Amino acid sequence: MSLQTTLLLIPLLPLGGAVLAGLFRNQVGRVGSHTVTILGVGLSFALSAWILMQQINGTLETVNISVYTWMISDGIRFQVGFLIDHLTTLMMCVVTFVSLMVHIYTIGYMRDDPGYQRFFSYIALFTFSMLMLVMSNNFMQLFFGWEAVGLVSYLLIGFWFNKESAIKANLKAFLVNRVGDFGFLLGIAAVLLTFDTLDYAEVFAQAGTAVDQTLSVPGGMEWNMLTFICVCLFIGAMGKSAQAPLHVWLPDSMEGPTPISALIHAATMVTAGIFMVARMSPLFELSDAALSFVMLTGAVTALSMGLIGIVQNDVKRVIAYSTLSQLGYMTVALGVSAYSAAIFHLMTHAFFKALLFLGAGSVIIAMHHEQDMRYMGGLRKYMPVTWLTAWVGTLALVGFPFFAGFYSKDAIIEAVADSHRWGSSVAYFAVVAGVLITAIYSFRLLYLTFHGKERFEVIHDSGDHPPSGQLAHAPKESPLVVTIPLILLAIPSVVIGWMTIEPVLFGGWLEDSIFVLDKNNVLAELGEHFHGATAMALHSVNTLPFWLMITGLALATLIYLIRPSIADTVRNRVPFLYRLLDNKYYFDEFYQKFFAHGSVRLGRILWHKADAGFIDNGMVNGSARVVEWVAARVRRWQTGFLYDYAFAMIIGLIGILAVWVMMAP
Amino acid sequence: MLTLAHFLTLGAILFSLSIAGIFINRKNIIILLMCIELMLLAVNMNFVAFSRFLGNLDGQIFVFFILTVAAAEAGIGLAILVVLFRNRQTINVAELDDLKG
Amino acid sequence: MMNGTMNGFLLSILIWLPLLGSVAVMVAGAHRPTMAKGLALLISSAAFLLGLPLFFSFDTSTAAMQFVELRPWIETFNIQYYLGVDGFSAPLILLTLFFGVLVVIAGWRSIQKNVNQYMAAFLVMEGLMIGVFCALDGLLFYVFFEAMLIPMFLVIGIWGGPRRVYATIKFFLYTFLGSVFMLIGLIYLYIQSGTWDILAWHEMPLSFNAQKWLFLGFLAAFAVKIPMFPVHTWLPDAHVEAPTGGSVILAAIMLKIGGYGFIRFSLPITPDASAALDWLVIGLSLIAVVYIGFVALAQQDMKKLIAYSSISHMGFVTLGLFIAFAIYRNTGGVSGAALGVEGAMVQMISHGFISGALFLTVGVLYDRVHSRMIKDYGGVANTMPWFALFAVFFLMANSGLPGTSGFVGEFMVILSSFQANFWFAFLAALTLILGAAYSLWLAKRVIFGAVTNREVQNLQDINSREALVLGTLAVAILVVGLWPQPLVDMLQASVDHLLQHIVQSKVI
Amino acid sequence: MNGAQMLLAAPEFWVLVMACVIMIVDLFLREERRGIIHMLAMLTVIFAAIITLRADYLVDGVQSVTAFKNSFIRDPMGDVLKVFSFVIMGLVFTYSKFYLRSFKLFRADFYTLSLFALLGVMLLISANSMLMIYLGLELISLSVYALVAFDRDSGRGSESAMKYFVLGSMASGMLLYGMSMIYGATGSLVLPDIAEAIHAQGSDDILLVFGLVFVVVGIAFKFGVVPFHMWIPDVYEGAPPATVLFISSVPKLAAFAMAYRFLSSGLGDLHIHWQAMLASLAVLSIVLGNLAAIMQTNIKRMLAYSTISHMGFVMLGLLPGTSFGFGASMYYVIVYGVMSVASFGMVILLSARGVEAEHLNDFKGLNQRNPFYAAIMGLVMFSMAGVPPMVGFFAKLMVLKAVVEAGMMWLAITAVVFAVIGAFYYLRVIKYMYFDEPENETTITAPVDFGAALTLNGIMILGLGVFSSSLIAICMTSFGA
Repeated sequence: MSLQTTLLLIPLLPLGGAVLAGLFRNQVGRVGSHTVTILGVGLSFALSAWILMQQINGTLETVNISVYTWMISDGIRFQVGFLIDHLTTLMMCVVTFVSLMVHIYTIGYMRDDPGYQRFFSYIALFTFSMLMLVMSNNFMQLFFGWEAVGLVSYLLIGFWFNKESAIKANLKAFLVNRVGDFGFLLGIAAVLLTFDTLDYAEVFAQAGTAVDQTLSVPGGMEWNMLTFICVCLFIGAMGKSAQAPLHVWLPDSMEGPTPISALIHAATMVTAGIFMVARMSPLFELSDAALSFVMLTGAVTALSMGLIGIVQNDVKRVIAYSTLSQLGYMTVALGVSAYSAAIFHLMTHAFFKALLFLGAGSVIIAMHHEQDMRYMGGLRKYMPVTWLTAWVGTLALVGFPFFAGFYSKDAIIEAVADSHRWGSSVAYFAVVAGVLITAIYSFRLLYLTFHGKERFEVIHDSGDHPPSGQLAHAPKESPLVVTIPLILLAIPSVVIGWMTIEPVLFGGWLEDSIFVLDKNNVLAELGEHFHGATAMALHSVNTLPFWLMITGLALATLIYLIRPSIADTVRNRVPFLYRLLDNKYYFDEFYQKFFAHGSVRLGRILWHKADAGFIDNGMVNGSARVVEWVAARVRRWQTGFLYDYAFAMIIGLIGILAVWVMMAP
Repeated sequence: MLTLAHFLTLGAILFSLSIAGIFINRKNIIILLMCIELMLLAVNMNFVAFSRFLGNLDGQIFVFFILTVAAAEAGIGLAILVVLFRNRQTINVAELDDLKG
Repeated sequence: MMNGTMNGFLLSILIWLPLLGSVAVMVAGAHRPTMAKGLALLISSAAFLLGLPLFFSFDTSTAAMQFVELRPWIETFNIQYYLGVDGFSAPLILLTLFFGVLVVIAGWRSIQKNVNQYMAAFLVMEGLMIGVFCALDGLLFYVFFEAMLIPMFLVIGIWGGPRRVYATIKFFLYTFLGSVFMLIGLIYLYIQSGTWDILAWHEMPLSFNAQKWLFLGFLAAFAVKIPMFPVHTWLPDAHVEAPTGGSVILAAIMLKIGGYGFIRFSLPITPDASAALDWLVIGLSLIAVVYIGFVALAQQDMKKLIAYSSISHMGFVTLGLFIAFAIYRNTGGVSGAALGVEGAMVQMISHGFISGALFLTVGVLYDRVHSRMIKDYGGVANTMPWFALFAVFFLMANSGLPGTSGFVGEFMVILSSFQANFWFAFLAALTLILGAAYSLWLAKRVIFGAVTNREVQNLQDINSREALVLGTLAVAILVVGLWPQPLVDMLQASVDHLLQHIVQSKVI
Repeated sequence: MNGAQMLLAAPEFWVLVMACVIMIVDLFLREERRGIIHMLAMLTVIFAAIITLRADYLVDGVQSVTAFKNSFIRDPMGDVLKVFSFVIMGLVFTYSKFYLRSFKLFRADFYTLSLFALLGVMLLISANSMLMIYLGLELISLSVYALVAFDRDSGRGSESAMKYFVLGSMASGMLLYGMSMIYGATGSLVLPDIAEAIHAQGSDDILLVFGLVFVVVGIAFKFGVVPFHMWIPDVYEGAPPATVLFISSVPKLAAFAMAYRFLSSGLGDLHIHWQAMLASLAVLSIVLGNLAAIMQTNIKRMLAYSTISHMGFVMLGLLPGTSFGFGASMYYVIVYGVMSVASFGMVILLSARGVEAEHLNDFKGLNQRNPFYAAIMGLVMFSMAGVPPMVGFFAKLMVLKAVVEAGMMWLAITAVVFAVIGAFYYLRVIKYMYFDEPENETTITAPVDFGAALTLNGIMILGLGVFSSSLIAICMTSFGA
């Protein structure tokens, strides 16, 4: 099997599974559908891992091949091709692995759903799209994958299309993503204008020559071309990776089934933006302004979204806001040129966040699709596996030493501390404060769900829809298809950071993919003080983030486990702050009023007033009415009286004489 | 001494009278028929005058034709008048306005 | 051998087979609807198969006319029966042939009244539209261009909705008014050149003033046809009232004639005026994209929404065509302009498939519920899952999803317009948001959600005939989206030729 | 006068003789044998066409031959017009027979009068002197006055006849007055001599121009262009459709010939004067005719206003004064005759026994009642609206070309814009036929010869368009264009 075939098979196998499970859903049946898709994704993962192994062994150099020419127009080749370097392989493995876990988990989670085959088809299709995105060697294919994951995300969020909230959320998700794509497409257009090609390698090779190019924008502005490109591309990333202010779709996307929250809205798709910026590092490095913009956006997101997480009651939403906050961390890392740290956090986050989501899903199954934490509590004894793995995930998330999240997050914080970029002190404050916040909401989630009093009642004679907090039968641990993925994800959540920090961050594993200018290279500075993963973890007890995390743990324990009344007191003391957070800074309200309603209202005004009113009724029917009005009058000239007719002839005669007199030469 | 101009003026006056008669008259159709005859007379006057002053007989021949046709025309006109009266019991011009618009 | 002889008459056959066939359908199908339908299907399928050489024997290496037929027609007037195709017309003819078959199938059950006349009208339209695309004689073009109005007028008027009379007369008069200005322009050109040969007109030098007036004359005709803001208001009405087949042909083919007209007449005959007035067309195109996008958002009638979306999408065609002048002015070269022109052509083909598919989709619902209003639906996916699959796919294509044909043209035009001016690209790219907004909001309200009423509850999913039609279109949309190269190949030589031509001044 | 000259006028003599023969034969026919009259009339026009087509005077490049002291001229243009007059006359007779029988008006007078009028038309077409013009004109007018009042019991018929008579007489009075002045200015009645005289003395003689004005009025009245159109709507509405069939078609051909002969052969040097006059008349006609037609509910009246606008287009063709323009105009007028006959043929078709179908409502749902005739009416309407490929389009095209060529772009634009406005009322007829449900379901039937004639007429409307090459060529070569 040639390399090209292998590479082609990696995305195409899931696609084949998707087509089989989707279009032939009745023929393959339920078992068939999960078999083909799991087989496809599993093989895909195996092949990705095989590629990774070869790269680790050093037997495989960076591959850049074109497999299909989509179109040649105006001398520009638009093609499908693969750029396989360490970054790509890392992403491929993460994507296929998490996807595989989610596939298996889904068998249990979606067992009773009538759309079983459809679901498998969608998630396999997602895997295909995501692989196309990460494996791409050019902007066109990147955009294709970019939009395709958006499509699948749309389909999956609206998977339960009978739920009004779900179909609202998926529309919102797609549209907000389209706002990002709007910028992204302009960025691609600018790339084409500047470099006359869309191929990564060629663009990166020429990047240096474009430093001084400007884009003159009619209206009297001159923009630095590279800054423009980078900002536009990053706007795309803001949409996909849900950075403020384009973050609003992600919490709502929790309306979809939990497996996809784990797969798409935590582990993979939302990190596409991070991946993209890292991939474009040769361009971003050349624009300090763009990087500052990236960093500050990330900082704002990291802090502000974490704060919201504290007041949410929906178990999935808390994790969603946590995801937003963590994405903010990654973005900050990108902004300080610590691309590797961002990718590293991306990877560890993929594992532990998928774990948390799937754990939440497990809880939700046990609670019969009750997602409100206020009606949970004390689940520890009913579902020990879920409880344990949730603890692992949480510790990873808060950055407890030795857990995966610790290494990645700490690296980011350190990198920000060392950065000299304009505004990096603000970012530093944000990421450090974020640690405290993260700890608070994470442990709050844990306590409210698994510890404390049971806040649900088990009743046995309930109707179809018991009110919140009432369960028809007691919660019980989820089946093996659910717990095995949890366990399998828990393992990397613990060890992956410790194992890989050295090669990924300081060992130059990503050097072939990521370009950093020397003056920006904060990770290199960090590397000078790095003495192994274990030392780093041990050393952390001397650092501020560690103690902030411990503070968060203590606060959470105090408030949510020991004295729950404190929470209410705080809420009542600062109602303004609480309302602000509870309403997520009023972003949704603003967008809803201003953009959604505003544009529909604008459309209605334009339609009724301009289109139907002025053009159609005024100009078109108006001229018809004028003709009719004139015609009605013209008609009256035909009075029926002979003498008037004769008179008309005389007038005509005189008129002709007049014409002749006037025209006479 | 009568010049061509005098005859032409006479013709013009007759012609104008006849036209005025057609559109000023709002009563009787017979007057219209008379006006038409008058108009032809005016034309005849012109033709004869021109013929005389040009020394060319064509004009006078034309006049004979006009006279003949005028007779036929009067015949048809009166016939229509009879039919009209039979159908409408009126020959008032101001009442002939069934067809209009 | 066989090919060689047949190619000499191919275009005539394609034009006259449906035209004469319609007489047969009319006569043989009187009082025998099945006969009429069968015969119409036979004729349109035969035409489609006969037309395939246009793709397979098409020489993509040349911009010269192919399959040329030249015969005198009205000799005293030097009018010729002059047919030929190049890269611009061949794809559009194929599109026409393709839809010729589809509309017959689509009207199979929904048309109950005067079936033979319905089928005959569509065959006549097919023949005339093919005629428009291959006419190389100015007057012949005009004859086909105008004659086409007659069957469409009747189709909307006879088989249309409640306000059909208003809509169809508006459609007719609007288009008629636009085209008479072009007629005067054509006459002027004839008087100047002594020939009706369009290709000769391309080469003919003209003063700038003459070009300007000619350009405005052509603009009047083609802007109405395509349609451009602000002469677009006939389209929503016509679409809403037309029967499904009529809407499909109107959207899929007839609008393209406007774009084709720009390519065949405005650009090459009056290049200097086009260059001088490009701001007008580009401005109107951008208004179409943005303004109409907002208007589409507010629609409550599915067909009207798609109609407005058509106007918005056709804005890309005119934008792509005229962006070449802006690029040339800015950069002194045409690099990047071919992308725009080819994008415009691809957009026309793609929009043909997508809008046709969308109207057929609405037709499927209309046949069952007899309502086009969005509020009468909701949760259709519950009762018609396969239908929902197609509908969402087509709506996604309409919003320009990569991998579907809807993406290709828009992508190319946006890339090209960025080369000319940032704001052009900015405004054009807004369609990414607006297009998705109105398309998917429609999906949300119609396809998704809980079942809202009994009508929807009792819906039957699509039958195999409908699945065939929609499936064919879905495949076509995917093929163009994933494999646009053959189409672009067909265009390439002609586009290059056109671009070289239009940057040379013709002013004497 | 010699035999050769008589032979030149053979068609005229033949029609004259046959008109008299029919008058006499009728005396000896019983009521139920009247069909013979129709056969004779048809025979007359067919034979007249054959005689005309022999055209053996055209030898050695001779373009025209005159007779009767230059008063009478035979040329290709005249022959073409005459032949089409005969063709249209044949259609007129065929359609009228159905009407006359249905309304119990089937009398020989109709045929005699029509044939005399036809004779007038032929004389007018071949007239080469003012005297002949006057005689031809009056022969037509006098016959037509009688034809309009043909239905003796119709009040509207006699009212319109009276109006037509008074206005027509007044118009011929004005024409004569103009003729007298031209005679006075040039000393001749024969058109070529007049032209020669004008050429010799120059064109700024005030008498001459005054004469021209009156002549233009006379011509305008004959065409029925605004403001000399007032008789047309009333006559079309009041007269029996059988008469309107005739009035609306054949005399227009003669009017064209008269205009051409007078304005080009006789007063060609005054072109700059009459061009502006015709232009204003044309614009007024096109504008007013189309506007007024929009408001009509009576199809005959609507068609009357449509005639007015069409005659405006004929004027457009005349006014450039080029041979192409005359050819275009001639083509237009022939085409108009064919279309007009077809449209009134349809009106006759729909007239049930004793009830005239003259309201647009009567066309409702015609497609359900008889799709074939509906299609023919559709062809006629689209043709009149000027939609290709119908013949009406080509006629408009030629005229527009002539106008544009003369540099009168604004005229062309006005004309087409109002043609579009005019298209509305033609479309409305189609709307009634195709989009509305019929008010009564009785099927439409017609005699075989009627159906055949209407079919032929429909084919002409389509065929003269798509295959218009030869007719256009003939019209153009008649003027050497």
